[in-house]
Amino acid sequence: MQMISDFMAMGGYGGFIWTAYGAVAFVLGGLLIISLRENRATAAEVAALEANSPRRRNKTDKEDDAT
Amino acid sequence: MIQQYANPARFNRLATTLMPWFAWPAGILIVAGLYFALFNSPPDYQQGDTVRIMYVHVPAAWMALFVYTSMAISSAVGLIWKHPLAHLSAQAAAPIGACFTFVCLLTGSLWGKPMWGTWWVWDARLTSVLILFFLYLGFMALQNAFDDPRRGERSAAILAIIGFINVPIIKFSVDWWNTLHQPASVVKMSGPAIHSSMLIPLFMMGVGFTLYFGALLLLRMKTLMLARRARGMSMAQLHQQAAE
Amino acid sequence: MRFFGENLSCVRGERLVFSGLDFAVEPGTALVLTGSNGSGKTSLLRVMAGLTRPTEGQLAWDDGPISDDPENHHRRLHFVGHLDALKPVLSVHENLDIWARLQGGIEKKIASALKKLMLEGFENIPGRYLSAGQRRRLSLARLAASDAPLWLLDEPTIALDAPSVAAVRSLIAEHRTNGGMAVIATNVDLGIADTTTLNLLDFTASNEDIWEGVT
Amino acid sequence: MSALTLILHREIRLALRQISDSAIIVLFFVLAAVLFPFGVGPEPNMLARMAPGVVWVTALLAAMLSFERLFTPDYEDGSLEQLALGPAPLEMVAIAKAAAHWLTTGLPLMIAAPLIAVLYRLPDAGYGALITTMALGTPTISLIGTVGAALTLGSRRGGVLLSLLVIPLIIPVLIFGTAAIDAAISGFAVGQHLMLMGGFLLGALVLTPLATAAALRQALE
Repeated sequence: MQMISDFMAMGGYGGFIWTAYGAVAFVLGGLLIISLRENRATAAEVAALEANSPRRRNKTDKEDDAT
Repeated sequence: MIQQYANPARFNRLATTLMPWFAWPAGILIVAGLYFALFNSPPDYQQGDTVRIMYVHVPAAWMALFVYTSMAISSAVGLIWKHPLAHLSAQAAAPIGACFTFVCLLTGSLWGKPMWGTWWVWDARLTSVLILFFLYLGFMALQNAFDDPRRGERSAAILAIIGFINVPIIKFSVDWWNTLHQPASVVKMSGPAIHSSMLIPLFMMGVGFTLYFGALLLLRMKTLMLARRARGMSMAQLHQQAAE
Repeated sequence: MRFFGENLSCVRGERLVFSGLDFAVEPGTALVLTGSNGSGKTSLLRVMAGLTRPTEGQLAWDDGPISDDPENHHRRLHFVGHLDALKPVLSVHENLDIWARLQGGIEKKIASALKKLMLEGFENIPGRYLSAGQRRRLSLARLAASDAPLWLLDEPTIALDAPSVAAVRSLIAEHRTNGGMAVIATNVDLGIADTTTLNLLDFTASNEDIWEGVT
Repeated sequence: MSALTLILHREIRLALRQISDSAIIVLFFVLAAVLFPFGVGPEPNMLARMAPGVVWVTALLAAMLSFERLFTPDYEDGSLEQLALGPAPLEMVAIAKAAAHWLTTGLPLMIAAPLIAVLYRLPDAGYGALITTMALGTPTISLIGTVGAALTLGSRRGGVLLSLLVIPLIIPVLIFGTAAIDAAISGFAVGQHLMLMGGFLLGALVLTPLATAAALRQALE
């Protein structure tokens, strides 16, 4: 246990160092999560738009099979 | 005619395949970098362990400038060759760059507190990064200030180029201003002597952040393309209903 | 001097409004653009004026494409859009005088222009007192005072009463007789003799937008 | 050159018809500058110490207010379209607009600045430098602000947005403007500051019309 608490203390500056790393993880991780969620939401919106525009249904089906 | 514009679909497929090639190496490099930064590198003889903040602060500063440069270049490409994907790349990159700049400022301040005893220091580099942060916010605000996204992206592109030309001028003026008003007490943040064992984590984190940027840029561009497609489809349906 | 466009296409709001469009106007001719609202009549006129860059295709006079010397192209045309470019604080004469001198210092044509559009006697009235029809006629008076060979008119007869429409018709006729040419976007039959018509609906693309296929 | 003078003449005539627009800007400048003593206290040599900075920052903020009206009226009533289609290139229109803005806003601010400096008991040595730096700085502000006005044309909340875009670009002018006045007060050489400000002005004179014209062109598209 002693080892870990020494390590966590970081020579007394633990508070600053861990806050810094925590902030980096929070901001960059948060941006990643937001971007992923945004992507899913927009994809769903496009799918919905496609669903109720029947006249173009056959065209985009062929397109989907291709990719 | 559509051929010339076919490349959004082709680029979309390319982005889907490329993304993992950016994402996984980024993850591995960052985790390895963290290991070296926190566990496997010596504390600085002067600053002790606080120097470990450098391993996130300096790469974030690099990225802040690197992303803005990429935005200026893709904006120029977008304006000169009227290439919609170039504008999308700038629009996708802006929030990522802004986050890196914010993280740079935050970690700089967290580093400054133990070293100089204050949260904010009007040091030349920190001040320039603060102004760069406003340039990012200005870009994003202008981008979203128009109803037609096409108008927004072109205005923001011009601003990105003007901003990019001004970055060195601002850096020069702030450096000069800082030396003029140099309060005697503050140690100029020249940065600790870089010991080779410190270079490894610094390099790893730098490359890791760059790959992270690459992956996230591709993801956000895919989202923006989908959003444009949704807008196009809803406009087309509107038009069809009007025509019927 | 022939003015023509080849294989023009234009994107408006993520949508391809028209593509593969060709046109040509010679001195003395008038081209009428027809098509439902949103079919791209105004977009085509703005492309012809050089305000909007076509996403594909080229516009040119006999002596070369307009992109070589945009200012020269602008000198050869006069564009009348939906907006009247009228300053409420300035008087009718002052409004007209600025544009006439900018076009090329032809102040003497101002009096005759005002007479043609039945605006004589209005010279000193500030712009803000004019009715919609009078503002439209002032905008058209600027047209009469200009000696540009190519006229680009977007719905010129909106908010105009019968005598004014007749005045516009004679204005265009007079312009064509002295070798001028006109492109008019309108859905109303202006009753102008021997015009060639271009229906925008023949050139609307298959409504495929450029982001198609993005999943 | 005649097209430039014609457009400039038109702008001045329009501005004179609505003189209250520029008067309000100068009033805002005076009011904002007068507010500081209420905030920081009337203590003379502190106010004297703050004078260059306060005068310059408030003049800059006052100028920001006037840019939104630079293109918007012409954009809305169609004059901008006609100007763009006129014989003069858009870069010429941009320079004329910036010059008109300077004459109707920059110049009045330059005249009002020494009066504010008197309120702050700026040392006598500072007045010469204040006027020279304003003479070099306000045209640069007008030029850069014209680009901002063209960029935010037709956008929602144009005025506030314009300040967010333009102020970071004007920081170098602010730094050297105030530094020149401080140097003059403490008897140091002022030449280098003024030369740098002159450099900024010339740079802006050459580059901003290109940016403004590009912004106007895509606004009219």
